Amino acid sequence: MTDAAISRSEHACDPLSDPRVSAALATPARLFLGSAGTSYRTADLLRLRVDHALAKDALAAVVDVDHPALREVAGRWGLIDVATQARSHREYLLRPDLGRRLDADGVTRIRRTATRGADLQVVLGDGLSPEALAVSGPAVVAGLRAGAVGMGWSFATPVFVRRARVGVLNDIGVHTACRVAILLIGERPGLRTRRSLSAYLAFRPRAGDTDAERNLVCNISPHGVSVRAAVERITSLMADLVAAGASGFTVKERLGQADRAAGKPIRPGSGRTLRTGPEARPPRTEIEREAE
Amino acid sequence: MTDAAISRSEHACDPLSDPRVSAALATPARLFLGSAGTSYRTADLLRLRVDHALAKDALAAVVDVDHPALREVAGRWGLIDVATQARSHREYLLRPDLGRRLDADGVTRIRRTATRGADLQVVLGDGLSPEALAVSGPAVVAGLRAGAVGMGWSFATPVFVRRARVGVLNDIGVHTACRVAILLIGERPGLRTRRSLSAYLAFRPRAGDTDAERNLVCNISPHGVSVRAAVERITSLMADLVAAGASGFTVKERLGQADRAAGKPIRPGSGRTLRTGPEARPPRTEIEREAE
Amino acid sequence: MKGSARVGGEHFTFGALAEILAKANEPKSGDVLAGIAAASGAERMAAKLVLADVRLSEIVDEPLVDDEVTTAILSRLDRERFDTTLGGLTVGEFRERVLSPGFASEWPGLRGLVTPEIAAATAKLMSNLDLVRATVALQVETTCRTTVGQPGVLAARLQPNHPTDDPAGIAYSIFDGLSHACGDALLGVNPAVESVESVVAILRMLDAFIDELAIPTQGCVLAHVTTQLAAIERGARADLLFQSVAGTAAANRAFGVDLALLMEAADAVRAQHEADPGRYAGRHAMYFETGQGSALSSDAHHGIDQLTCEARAQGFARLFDPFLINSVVGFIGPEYLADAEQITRAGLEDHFVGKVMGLPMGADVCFTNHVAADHNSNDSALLLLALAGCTFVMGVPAGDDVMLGYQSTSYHDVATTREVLGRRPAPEFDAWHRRTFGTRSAQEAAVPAAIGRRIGDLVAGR
Amino acid sequence: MKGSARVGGEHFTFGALAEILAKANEPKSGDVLAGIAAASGAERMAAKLVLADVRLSEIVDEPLVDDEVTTAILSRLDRERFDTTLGGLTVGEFRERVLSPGFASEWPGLRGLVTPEIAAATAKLMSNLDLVRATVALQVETTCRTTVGQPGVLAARLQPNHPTDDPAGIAYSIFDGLSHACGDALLGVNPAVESVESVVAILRMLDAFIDELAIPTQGCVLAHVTTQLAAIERGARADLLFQSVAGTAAANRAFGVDLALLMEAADAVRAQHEADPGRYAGRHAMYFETGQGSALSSDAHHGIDQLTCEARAQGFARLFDPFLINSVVGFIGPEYLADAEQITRAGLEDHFVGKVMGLPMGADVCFTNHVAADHNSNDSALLLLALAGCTFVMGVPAGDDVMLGYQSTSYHDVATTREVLGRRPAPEFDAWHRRTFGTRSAQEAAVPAAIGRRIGDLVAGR
Ligand code: B12
Ligand code: B12
Repeated sequence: MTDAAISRSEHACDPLSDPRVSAALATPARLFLGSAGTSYRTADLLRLRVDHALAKDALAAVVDVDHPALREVAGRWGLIDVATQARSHREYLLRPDLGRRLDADGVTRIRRTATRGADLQVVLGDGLSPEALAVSGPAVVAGLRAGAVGMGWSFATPVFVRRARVGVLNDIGVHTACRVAILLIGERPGLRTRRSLSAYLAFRPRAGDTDAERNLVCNISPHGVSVRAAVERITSLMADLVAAGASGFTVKERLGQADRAAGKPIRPGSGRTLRTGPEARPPRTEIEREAE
Repeated sequence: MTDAAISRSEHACDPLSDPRVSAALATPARLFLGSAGTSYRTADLLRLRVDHALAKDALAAVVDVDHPALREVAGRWGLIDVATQARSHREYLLRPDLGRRLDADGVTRIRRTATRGADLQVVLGDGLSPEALAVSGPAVVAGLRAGAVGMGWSFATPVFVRRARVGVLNDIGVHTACRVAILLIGERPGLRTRRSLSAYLAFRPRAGDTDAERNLVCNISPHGVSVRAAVERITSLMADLVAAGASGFTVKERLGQADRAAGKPIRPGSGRTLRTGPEARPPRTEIEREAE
Repeated sequence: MKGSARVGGEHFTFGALAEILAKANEPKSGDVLAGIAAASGAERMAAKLVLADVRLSEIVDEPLVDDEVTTAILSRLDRERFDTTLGGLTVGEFRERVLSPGFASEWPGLRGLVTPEIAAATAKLMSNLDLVRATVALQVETTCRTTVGQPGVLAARLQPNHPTDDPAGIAYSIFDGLSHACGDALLGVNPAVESVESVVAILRMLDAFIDELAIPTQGCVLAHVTTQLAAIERGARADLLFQSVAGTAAANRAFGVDLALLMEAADAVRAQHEADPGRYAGRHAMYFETGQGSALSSDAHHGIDQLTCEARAQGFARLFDPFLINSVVGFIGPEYLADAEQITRAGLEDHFVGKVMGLPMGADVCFTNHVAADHNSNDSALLLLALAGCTFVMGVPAGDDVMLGYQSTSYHDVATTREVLGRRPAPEFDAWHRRTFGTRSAQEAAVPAAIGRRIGDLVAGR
Repeated sequence: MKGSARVGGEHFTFGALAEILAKANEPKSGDVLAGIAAASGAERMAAKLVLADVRLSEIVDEPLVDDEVTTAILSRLDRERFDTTLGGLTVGEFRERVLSPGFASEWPGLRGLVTPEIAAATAKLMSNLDLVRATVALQVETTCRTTVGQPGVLAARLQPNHPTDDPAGIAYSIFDGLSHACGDALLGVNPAVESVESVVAILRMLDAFIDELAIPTQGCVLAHVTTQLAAIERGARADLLFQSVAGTAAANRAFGVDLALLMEAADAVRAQHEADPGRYAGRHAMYFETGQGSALSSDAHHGIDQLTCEARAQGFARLFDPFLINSVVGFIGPEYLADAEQITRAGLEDHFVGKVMGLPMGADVCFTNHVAADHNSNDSALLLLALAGCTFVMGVPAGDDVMLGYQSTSYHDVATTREVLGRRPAPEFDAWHRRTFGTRSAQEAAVPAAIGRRIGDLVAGR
């Protein structure tokens, strides 16, 4: 449970006299609405529809390097600005394959200007909720950099990828040879929760990696996981990936005392039966990288 | 009943041993299909879907002045080529208001080259099934011209209107001052019956006329009303409109002996109660026309 | 009426009830064509928020257009009873009342007080699920020669059209439809030819067919009402008089009708029926068709959105106490309803507004080949409307109308829908159908040669 | 397999079964994305015509891909019985057989012989109405702690997700859902955090909640299966083990699972259940989610269309004899299902292929905010799936999942759908619900303060 969750559970232990209030404090879900027959009350129906109309607008929002949030990142740690092969928002929506590949310009720019072989490469992706990136992105980057520095890791110049999908982590790994890559990307917008960011982690990502070789911390937003909690969790996961020499479902996030007591990193299930599970990966040589 | 209908009824009076055969001779409707449970047999379902795919293609067909059918018309009686204000097929579909108005070019061309004040102005419109115009248009024009000439009517140079709706008859009336205008226009395509033409008739059409002031003969196609029958019916209706000094629902088509015995033209219902029904219209003066 | 609301930081103001109603409408290409639709989702929602707070009495107090449709409808409104029962409710409250469990039982006393604009406004605040839920329990029974609208009944109009009105073609189509248990609502032919003589001929043929096979149903020929009146004058018998109607007087004039003409028509057909009480069990004698878009099509919408116009068309039809009304929902084309979503929505709306006003609403669930809809979307819309309790739907051979050039629901579709929903044809017809076609499945129920000969005879007038 | 057909003067040739299946599929943006969709309506129909004449034995003889999914499915096929009963039929004939009135009674003996590719091929020849009609009579009953799938039952999975897994938030959501009679299928939480400790905590909380209120249902936490296994190893009790599965081995690997791992998981949970027979009335212990597009998403579709991949995912799930399967039909976005029409179609297809293969199919009828669908189209799809006999649907507070960021069906929607269709919750749960909530309408059923305190205690582990 995150800090927010825990602090909220406190009320729950001592519920206010009206449980509706406790419920509203405990969750952004729309609870105890009452009904008209079995249908929504008119006000609730209209509120849902209003939120839907606004969520549609959130999708259309554009965040690029000129956005104050990204200017902040660029001003503090530099920012390499690249795009995927998806050429428009519509193409981005309909062609996830293109959103997973850097375009030729982006590849050139990264190979020319990105930090090579850094311990931590942070990537910012607009994803499906560019606003989420703008709202939480800079603070998470700041936290991760502090965490990396604290662990003695090298911190690469962050990369901003326009029209990014999660799979673009592979191209990032191929062209930067980083040890751990973290993509901060806007999740698809919900109605109540329109600005949620996820952090996808990959250990030495390379071509052909799938989601089975990635981890994530999701729902980073004012309604969900706070930036402080997120940074703490991501940093600890980063360290576990390196300890495991792998990323993905074989490495579980460790949250509380029980998890920590179980030693690090946890490999739950036998895992052994999955014939093509990932193994601990050595850093690749320059030659391997060039061949890709 | 038309000739085709009558000749078909003959079988019906003496049905073949298998009524399915009689039915198939009597109607293009898909009858006695059998079923799978209560659903269609597989072959019938697929046939319907094939026909739908083909009907979609028929909609996309384009007929313009270079089409052999229209070249035939142009070669024999001349053809004035104009268009409505709808600029594309999509706009034509979504903006019937534009399909009812001639564009500025068309107005100029008609005012410059069209016959003024003719007894019969034939108009060809692509409508929703341009193929219908191509299939039956030239023969119907030929028949109507012969009919007009036979009645001693003057016959104006035909006009071809691209992306036409029925309501364009008003503009035609305004700019040609014709006595009777007949628009041959492709009906929306069905599945079995993809190329049906209608002839819409208007007596001295003018701005503001509605369908209440028009008559029509529909379903002119190889599956429906033959060209010969159509020409005969339209010609007789033309004459009745002039006799009535009006067009529209107050003038009914007269088909068989009973209709003819009822005298001409018939005004069924009292009609009197319709407060704004059309009245017999005098030919308008040049001055009136200029004012529009 | 004025109103304003904030949505997502934007402030929207509306100047009149017509504007609120139009902008609160669910998306329809026809409202865009008319230039009255909301410009964005946010504006649409602002209009709905404003509409939710409008009182029903305010709606009655601000007629959208001053014409004979409005006058006739309002002149029959029992304003006193309206004011004491409904007038004080907001549209949002009325929606909740309609959805409350007790509504079906109080509705018989209220339906006469629901004006078209109120019905339309309420529909605009309802989800598709609401529209279905609201009508499930609202049953409207009417009787001409037979009765339709009973609980558990899904009736079907048989539509055996032919491109040249060939009587044999029509007769075979009818026979096939009857074998699938279609035709309990009516046998209704759209004539290709608008001549009095051919309308008389088809009316006589339908009469003979119904009498000969003793089918518990009614016949109708959907010519212009003046043509049908002329046919009656020539001695033909009409079970139902038909007319397309629209929601404004100007649009009706473009259809060649007005209130007085239709009153005259209703009187004429009732007089005929009263002279033959053994044949006509009930007082209902009119059949109307409506559908969103027709007022705009003759530029006679006066800035009123198409759902409200539709409700007004139905309210106009209600003046004549009809046997059935049919919203021919996807009939015209993409200029009024752009695609399957819009057609489905419009179908549910039309059915709801009709039912809540107390009308025996059916639906011609259909599409044209030039719209973004297909057989599958039509199947879905059919099931939804049947579920909503639609009084009747259409039975067209293979759904393919060979004269009107559009795709409707088929004999097979009707049979399947009844099967899926556990609905039956109207009871008298159902019993007749079992007697006539026995337990043979529709698959086996080919035309027996004897019936083929009988049709031949019928058509030849023997 | 090769085949060719003429449509509208054009000749189309197909080189392999996979191509025929792909091009015969109804339009889906995902098949376009994969580059395997028919290029025109005419080509699609040509492929359907060819497919209609393919024999079922030919389908079994031409596996689409050589992987462990195919091998495991085919190795369990009783080929001899298949050859004598179904093998000789063409797909077109099998469609007619499935739609024939007697099918429901012979189906229990046949469903094990229906391979995923056969089910998918048949769906491709069916209209939406066919898909509904075909499944109405196919009931699949399964039992974990309680039983679902009885005739007349529409069950609901309660999905009380929370963006930080806050136990109080989850508990309040569950309580609200229960008051609307949702949760008879299961209480299933998607955890936001993929840590063994928090999964253990949620499992314990669900357990306590169910025991405390004596709810006749089962709980599940939808973490990765390996995380759930780790939670079991730490002593948590799982009524159901969950996993997302896809239709090819490569796609499953991208999900971090394979056949052996899932077999191991199924054994582990069954062992736990067998140790506690008083608690587990039945043998079913697995819950799977599927959905069109997931194989393509990891570039693991091998040129197979998404409906066929979906059927294979379900066929893979069938190997584990699941309690429930859920096609999360509009979950991903427009890249696989472009709009409401495609989502609705896919939902009906997924349900049909699952049911005809004998699976307890449910549907998460849903949409994301970036697709061309909305609350109204979702209502329509919900009603159609419920009508088709879907085993269960989702109950999400106001349909708005605050963690997964998508719109599903709500507690209210479930209640309304049951009302409209006359369906009930699963019988044990239904009785419990009446006992617990009495005759109070959902509107009055606010949280009594006592229950609020109880939730607080539960959450605190008191
Ligand atoms: C669509 C349609 C309608 C729609 C028109 C809506 C619209 N705005 O587009 C609606 C439902 C409103 C309608 C109403 C009626 N229609 Co109508 N309609 C058709 C249909 C199916 C297709 C027309 C078409 O493709 N036009 C071609 C396109 C390119 O032109 P358009 O400009 O888009 O369409 C215009 C005309 O079609 C016109 N129109 C439509 N119906 C009628 C009827 C008459 C008598 C006239 C003069 C004009 C007319 O309305 C459109 C707008 O101006 C035809 C059947 C067919 N196979 O053609 C029947 C058809 C033309 N209609 C017919 C009839 C009888 C009527 C009604 C009189 C029925 C009634 N009893 O009220 C009414 C009223 C018509 C009127 N006076 O306005 C008959 C005419 C028979 C005849 N030989 O005279 C037809 C042939 C069908 C039939 N056999 O029943 N109709
Ligand atoms: C869409 C989605 C899916 C889809 C992905 C389909 C697709 N191709 O797009 C499907 C249904 C297949 C799916 C499956 C699973 N998912 Co998922 N999914 C999501 C969801 C709702 C949205 C993701 C999003 O918006 N991405 C942003 C866009 C811009 O990026 P994208 O490139 O288009 O999306 C990629 C990622 O989202 C990735 N992805 C999706 N799920 C997961 C899960 C993991 C662990 C990883 C590494 C990647 C991943 O798949 C997409 C394609 O590569 C999130 C919830 C959320 N609020 O974010 C959960 C979520 C990410 N999924 C989750 C889980 C647990 C799973 C499963 C492991 C469940 C299971 N037991 O099998 C599986 C398998 C995942 C895998 N290893 O591949 C969890 C992760 C929890 C955590 N902190 O680790 C989340 C947060 C939801 C939850 N709490 O249950 N998922």
